[in-house]
Amino acid sequence: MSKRHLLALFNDFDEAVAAIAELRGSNIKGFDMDDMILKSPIEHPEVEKVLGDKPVHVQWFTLIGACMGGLLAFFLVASAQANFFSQIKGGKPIVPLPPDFVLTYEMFILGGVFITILGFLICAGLPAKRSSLYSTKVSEDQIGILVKGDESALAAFKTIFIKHKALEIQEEAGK
Amino acid sequence: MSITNLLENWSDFRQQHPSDDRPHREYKWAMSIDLDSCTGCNACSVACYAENNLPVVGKEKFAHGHSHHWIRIERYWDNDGREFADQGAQFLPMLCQHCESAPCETVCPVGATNHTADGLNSQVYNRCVGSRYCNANCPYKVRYFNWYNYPTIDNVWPEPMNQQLNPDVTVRSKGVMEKCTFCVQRLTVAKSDARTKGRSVLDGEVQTACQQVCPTGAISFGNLVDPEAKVGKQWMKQQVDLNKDKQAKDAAEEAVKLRGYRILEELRTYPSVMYLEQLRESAI
Amino acid sequence: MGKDIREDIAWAQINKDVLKSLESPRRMYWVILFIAIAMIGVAVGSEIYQYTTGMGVSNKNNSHVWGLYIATFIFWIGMSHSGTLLSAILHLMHADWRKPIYRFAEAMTTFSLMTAGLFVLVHLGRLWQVYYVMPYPNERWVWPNFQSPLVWDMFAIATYLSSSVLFLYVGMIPDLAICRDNIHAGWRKKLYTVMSLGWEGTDRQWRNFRITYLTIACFLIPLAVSVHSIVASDFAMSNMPGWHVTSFPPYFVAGALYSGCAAIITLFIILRYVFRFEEYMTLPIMKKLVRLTFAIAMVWTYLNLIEFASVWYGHDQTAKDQLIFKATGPYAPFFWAMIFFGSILPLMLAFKRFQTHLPILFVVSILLNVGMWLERWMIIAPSFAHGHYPWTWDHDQWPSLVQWGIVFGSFGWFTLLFMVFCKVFPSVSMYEVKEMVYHRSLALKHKPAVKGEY
Amino acid sequence: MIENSFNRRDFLKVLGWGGATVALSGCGNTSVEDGKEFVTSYVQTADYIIPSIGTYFNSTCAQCDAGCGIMGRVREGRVLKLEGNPKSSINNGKMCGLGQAGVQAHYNPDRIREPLLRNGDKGEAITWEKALGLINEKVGGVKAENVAFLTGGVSGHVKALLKNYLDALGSGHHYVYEAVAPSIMRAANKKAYGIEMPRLRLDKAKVIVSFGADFLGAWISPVHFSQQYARFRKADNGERGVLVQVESKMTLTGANADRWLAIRPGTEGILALGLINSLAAAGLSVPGDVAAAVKDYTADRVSKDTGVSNEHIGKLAALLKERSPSLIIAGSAAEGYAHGSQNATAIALLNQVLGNVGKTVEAPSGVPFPQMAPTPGNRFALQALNDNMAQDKVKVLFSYGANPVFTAPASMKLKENLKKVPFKVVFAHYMDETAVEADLVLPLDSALEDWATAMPEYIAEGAQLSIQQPLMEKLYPGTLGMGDILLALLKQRRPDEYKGYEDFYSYLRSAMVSNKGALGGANEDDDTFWDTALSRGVVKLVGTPVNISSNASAKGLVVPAPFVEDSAYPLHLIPAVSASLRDGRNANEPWLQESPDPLTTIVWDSWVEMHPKTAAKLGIVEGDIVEVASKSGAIKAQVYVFTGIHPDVISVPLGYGHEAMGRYAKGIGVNAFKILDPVFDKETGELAMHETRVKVTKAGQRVIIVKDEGPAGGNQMGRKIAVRMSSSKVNLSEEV
Repeated sequence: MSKRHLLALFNDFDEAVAAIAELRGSNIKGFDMDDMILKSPIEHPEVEKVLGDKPVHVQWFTLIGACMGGLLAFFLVASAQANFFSQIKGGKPIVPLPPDFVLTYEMFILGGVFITILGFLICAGLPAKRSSLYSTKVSEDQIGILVKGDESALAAFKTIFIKHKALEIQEEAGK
Repeated sequence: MSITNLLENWSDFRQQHPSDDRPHREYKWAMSIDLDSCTGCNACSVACYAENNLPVVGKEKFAHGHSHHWIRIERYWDNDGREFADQGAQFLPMLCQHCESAPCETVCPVGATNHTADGLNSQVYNRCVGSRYCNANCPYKVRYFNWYNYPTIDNVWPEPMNQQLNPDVTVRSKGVMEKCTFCVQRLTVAKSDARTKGRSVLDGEVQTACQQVCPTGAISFGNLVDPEAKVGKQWMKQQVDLNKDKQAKDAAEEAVKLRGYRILEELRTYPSVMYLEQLRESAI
Repeated sequence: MGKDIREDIAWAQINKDVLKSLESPRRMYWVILFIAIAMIGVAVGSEIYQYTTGMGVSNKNNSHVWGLYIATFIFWIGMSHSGTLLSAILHLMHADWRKPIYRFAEAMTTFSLMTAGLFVLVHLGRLWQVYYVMPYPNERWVWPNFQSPLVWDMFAIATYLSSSVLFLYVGMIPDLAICRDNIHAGWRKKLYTVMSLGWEGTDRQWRNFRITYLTIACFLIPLAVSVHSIVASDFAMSNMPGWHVTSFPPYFVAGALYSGCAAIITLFIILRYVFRFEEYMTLPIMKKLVRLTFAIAMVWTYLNLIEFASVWYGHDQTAKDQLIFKATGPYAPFFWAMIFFGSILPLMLAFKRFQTHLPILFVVSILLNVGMWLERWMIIAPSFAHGHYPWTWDHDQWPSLVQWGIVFGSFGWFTLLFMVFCKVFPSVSMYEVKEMVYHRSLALKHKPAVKGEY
Repeated sequence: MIENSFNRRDFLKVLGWGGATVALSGCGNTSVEDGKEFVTSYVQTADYIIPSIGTYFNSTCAQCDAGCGIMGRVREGRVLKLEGNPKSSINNGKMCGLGQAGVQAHYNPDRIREPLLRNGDKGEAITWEKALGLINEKVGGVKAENVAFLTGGVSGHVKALLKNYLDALGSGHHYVYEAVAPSIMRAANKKAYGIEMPRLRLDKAKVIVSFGADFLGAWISPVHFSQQYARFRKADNGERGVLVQVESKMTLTGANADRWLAIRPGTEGILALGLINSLAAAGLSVPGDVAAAVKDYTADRVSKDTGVSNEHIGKLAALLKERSPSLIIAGSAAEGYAHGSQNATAIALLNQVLGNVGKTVEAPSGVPFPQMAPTPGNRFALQALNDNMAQDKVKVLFSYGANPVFTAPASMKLKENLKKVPFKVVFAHYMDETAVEADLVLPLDSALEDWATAMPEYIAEGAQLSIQQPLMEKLYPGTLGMGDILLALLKQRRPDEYKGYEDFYSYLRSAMVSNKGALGGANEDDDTFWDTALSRGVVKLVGTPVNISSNASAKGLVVPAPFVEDSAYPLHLIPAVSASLRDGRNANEPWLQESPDPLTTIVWDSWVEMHPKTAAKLGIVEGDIVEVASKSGAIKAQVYVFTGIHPDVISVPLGYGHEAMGRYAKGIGVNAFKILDPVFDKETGELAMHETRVKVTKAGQRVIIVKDEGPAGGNQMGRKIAVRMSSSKVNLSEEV
């Protein structure tokens, strides 16, 4: 059975939250809570609470990136210095640690930032094509709830949405 | 250079100067200048122009501080308000001190100035990008920057004056730093000749241009590692230790008989040029 | 005292107001742009002359090997720090008044770094060999000298520039999506579509976005501090009297924040007028900004005094001579001008009546930056004039027109980049203003009227 | 060194052309490109020419009259650098800056490249045949006594040829002129010791008192004296000699003195007599007549007259008495004043009284070949020539090695008088001030492309013939050596005698080879002798013994009177002879212009030295442009204030202020020769160089002086840079 998408736009954020809560509680057949996507013009940590616990993994990228950046920098710099031996700096060892730490520090940050961004793109699934059910109102002032469910569940969705004063409900065009 | 060679001979490459426990192996070029003999006649400076292709920059550029005299004669007076400079002047030939712990070397972003195995402070013109940090960090200000492209400037080396240029020495283009090299082109020839003969360079076999010309022989130059070298004996006699920043002379009251000193030693640059103090007769 | 941002402002109005800045600024915008391009022309002409003739035309010499280029380089690097301060530090502290102004502050960071980078190039004697500073593998096994503070600079600035560009960009993605949604044709549409990466404002995107933004902000703060510390170590690591000062890194960082804040005030006033942002860049925000600037000015003054005091009471006679020379020699007028503009003039900012008086603030903020620029010059020129070696002292070195031309043009370059940015990208963060309004209205238990009349 | 026999001329041709290809490839060497000249490749080169390896050839420096031996470094046919010839007893391998700049005279871009004949205001290039023919015609058309030959100091074979030419013309008018020459001292020495130029043994002296002799800088043979000075300062036994310099304007030597005594100008003789008096009082045995003559010179009076303090006179006398032998030298004290001879006599007397004659003042060796012995120049010669020109007695004038238009004081009106000479031939390297006035300018080979021999006036030991040989092929085909020119001229006059010599080289070679017995080569074959001589660069001669008189006598001692001051012109002008520029003939060599003056560190300009007191009185600060006006003219220059000068004196260096000559000399500074007053030494008639009185007025402008010294001046600012200690605290014999 094919799944259909439905996007509802809400003006009132509290109503949107209530709608989500109701969806969660309604236990509609052919609908998984994880298939619901919230689209909003601003960040809504309080709405996300309603969505349930969804972990973020960007930090792991950060940790790995920063460590790799630092280590790579130190070893690259140190080995470059080591084979740069014929050009000694008077009064200084071939591999001087204090300056190398400065570079390690900088590259630690650079690696961290780069890989964090990479992690963000991966975790947030960007860049991506916009789904066909998208309203520019979402980037303005309305909150959108995109649900995916069986054909059968659509009616239930609509009921809930209308109940919570959805301004507009978009339906995926039929095949 | 391969990594394997590097790893095998790691301890050799880990030269760290100045240090007592890791002396220079074959050569350590050093100089001593007797200020009591120096008369300030400028012959050394002209010799350096001739040997090292230094550009004559002309009045206007000299006025702007663009002069290129790798060895310059400084002239000091007793500034104590006396009516006449009745003890004469103090002349000081100032050239690159070839510091063992050279402040210029550590700051060059591209590694264009380095400490060579025979104890020179080298300047690699091809590598220099002209950040001029080395000069900024040189307490003696003996580094000279090519502010203009002298070979193409009128009246620096007009035809046929360019034929005088020493083919052994690069003519530097604009944007690179340069300085006294201890006449490294002569050292290189001497070392290679000596190697052909299976020995190291003997004292007196190689002279810097300034030393060679000095009418009073105020400049001695040689290999500090060589126990026969005059310059080494002078350093020894004056109890000036290359690897120390405080010498016997500074420490002990009774050691005032020594007149060897190094300039701005307190900055821990460990210069390779020792000066011998000027003397003045007290009976007159 | 002007009004703050209305809590009940319609969100669509925010979009509309900000997006309008992409279309039709006041005529002043074009005047500024034209002046900026003319200034760049001066700099480009000067640089071509210097490049072809030799560094000598800048009238530096063997005593003064560095000049205005390095001074202005530090100035621009310093300027960049306040963007980080406003967006990263205040973000971590949840100071919501930063929200309408952090975007342009970040842009300022990026562009002043780009301007600073040019000075590195302009300064080099052999610009065409600049790639020697990069660590790239080559058959001669030659590397840059990683011990040199200039190489640290290179690393630090490269890190800082790329991080702050990314920070600016990442923070702008939701706004780029707004632009994409509201502009319907032309190259801008394509640009925003590509740059917004398909942002839809889904909960997953927002969730990751928040963490990412926070993480980069956390990275940027130590990075910013390290960047200017490293720039300071160009000097502090050297043995030049007047430079070899332990307190230089914090002193530089404070100076950087100071000049950056002053620059933000200047740009705040300009943008507010040019793009008609009176609704968003409000006087209460300005007031906070001015107070922040005042505080930093006092920190800078303190560190300045500490530097002088530690030299004065220190044991290094050479450094002391140097300080006396600075205050009494031929550079004394500039030195005292720096003290006046940097330490005395900001006292004005403590008075309430000046804190929101835009014309006065405009002039004062520019003068503060003049003072900060003088500070950088007073680090460079007198030190070279009066170093370790009396024989090579040179008290009569003044920069040539070529140097002034390039320095002058750099302001044009920065202005051009900045103004073009503001015209192409939203210089006020729409989504964050909405957040700000939203949270304030939540705090007031008041939901904004969603259908504002437009 | 060249020890094997080969044809040197051919060798140089090969080397030269090969070198020229290397040096000039791509540089527009049109004659080669046009196919007019052949280039010999290195395919069959001699085995001692190794590309990139420098070869050294010995020659003689022609930059000044000291005649140092030089060693030219030649690579690929180009001479690159001049170094000292270690075999020359004059300089023993050392050089001065002036000598090293000889390569810049050689490679100078402003050299004249072909003979020029005046055509209106322009010089028209002509051939040598035409030029020499013209000379023949002109000298043939006038009486022999109307031909005058003006030269600088000459010696060696060129001198011999010159004499022969003048003899052939029947003219005896050879004027030997040197603008800066110790000629009054020569005369005084002759009177006192019977010798004009005794050998001074600085190295043997324990005390040297020099009355203005700048023997380390510009006086007679500075490189030689500098070496002696080094031994004087650090003798083998560790004893350090004491140098006291008495002068009104500090010279380089004064700057190196243990005590520099600023003396009122012209009173040096009084001080010398005062010292004799003090020494006599201290118990030194002094001949009766001398003691009687000096008894009035009490320390008080001398101190009052000279401005040297009582204390210093006493200390100096004590030092001279205690440390023997000493050496007293008269330099500017002799040359400077109308009573210069008297000063010099008094100073020589001091030497004699101290018993230095025979110890530190030695007899030189006589020269076995008088026709080649040096004829030193003096300033009187130019006076004589000038008088003759003024009276229209000169119809044809030759000028060689002198630049009288530049060096003559304006009061002589030399330029106007020159115009009265119908035909003036100038042998020159540059279009200098004199060449500009000439009717015919003949370009000379540089000293590095020419053959010559020289006998320096001052040689440390024995006698010596220095050989000047080409170090490379001629740069310009249109120049000729002086020897070649003289030979060509002689061929016109005495063809039979000289037609056997193809050129000066063959003349020189045969002249030397035929005399090889006297030249120390009696046992060698011709080629060996010749090659050895060339490779050594010098030929040592057995000198003839000369007697020196050590009798101290008051005879001839005229008591010099102190100056009468001139209220309109209150200051004394001392025209300073700098080590680099001397009389200005080398001013077009840029190394010398950029070589800072040792005392002021000024480059590329003239300056007026002034004592701070005088400057304060006149309201002058450093860099003020002042007008220095004498009775004979005025010049404008920047003021340099320092304490190395007597307050009654100002000093302007000579050698600057060329109006012609070349790009490096023209318009640089002002010519101090021009304003010298016509005051002459009473005994010799020489121009008294220091007798010009001047007044100084501010001209209103102020400049920043171009000098090496920074705003700190000579102040070390308490930093330990150039350090000095008392000689009593050191034992030099313990040093290496």
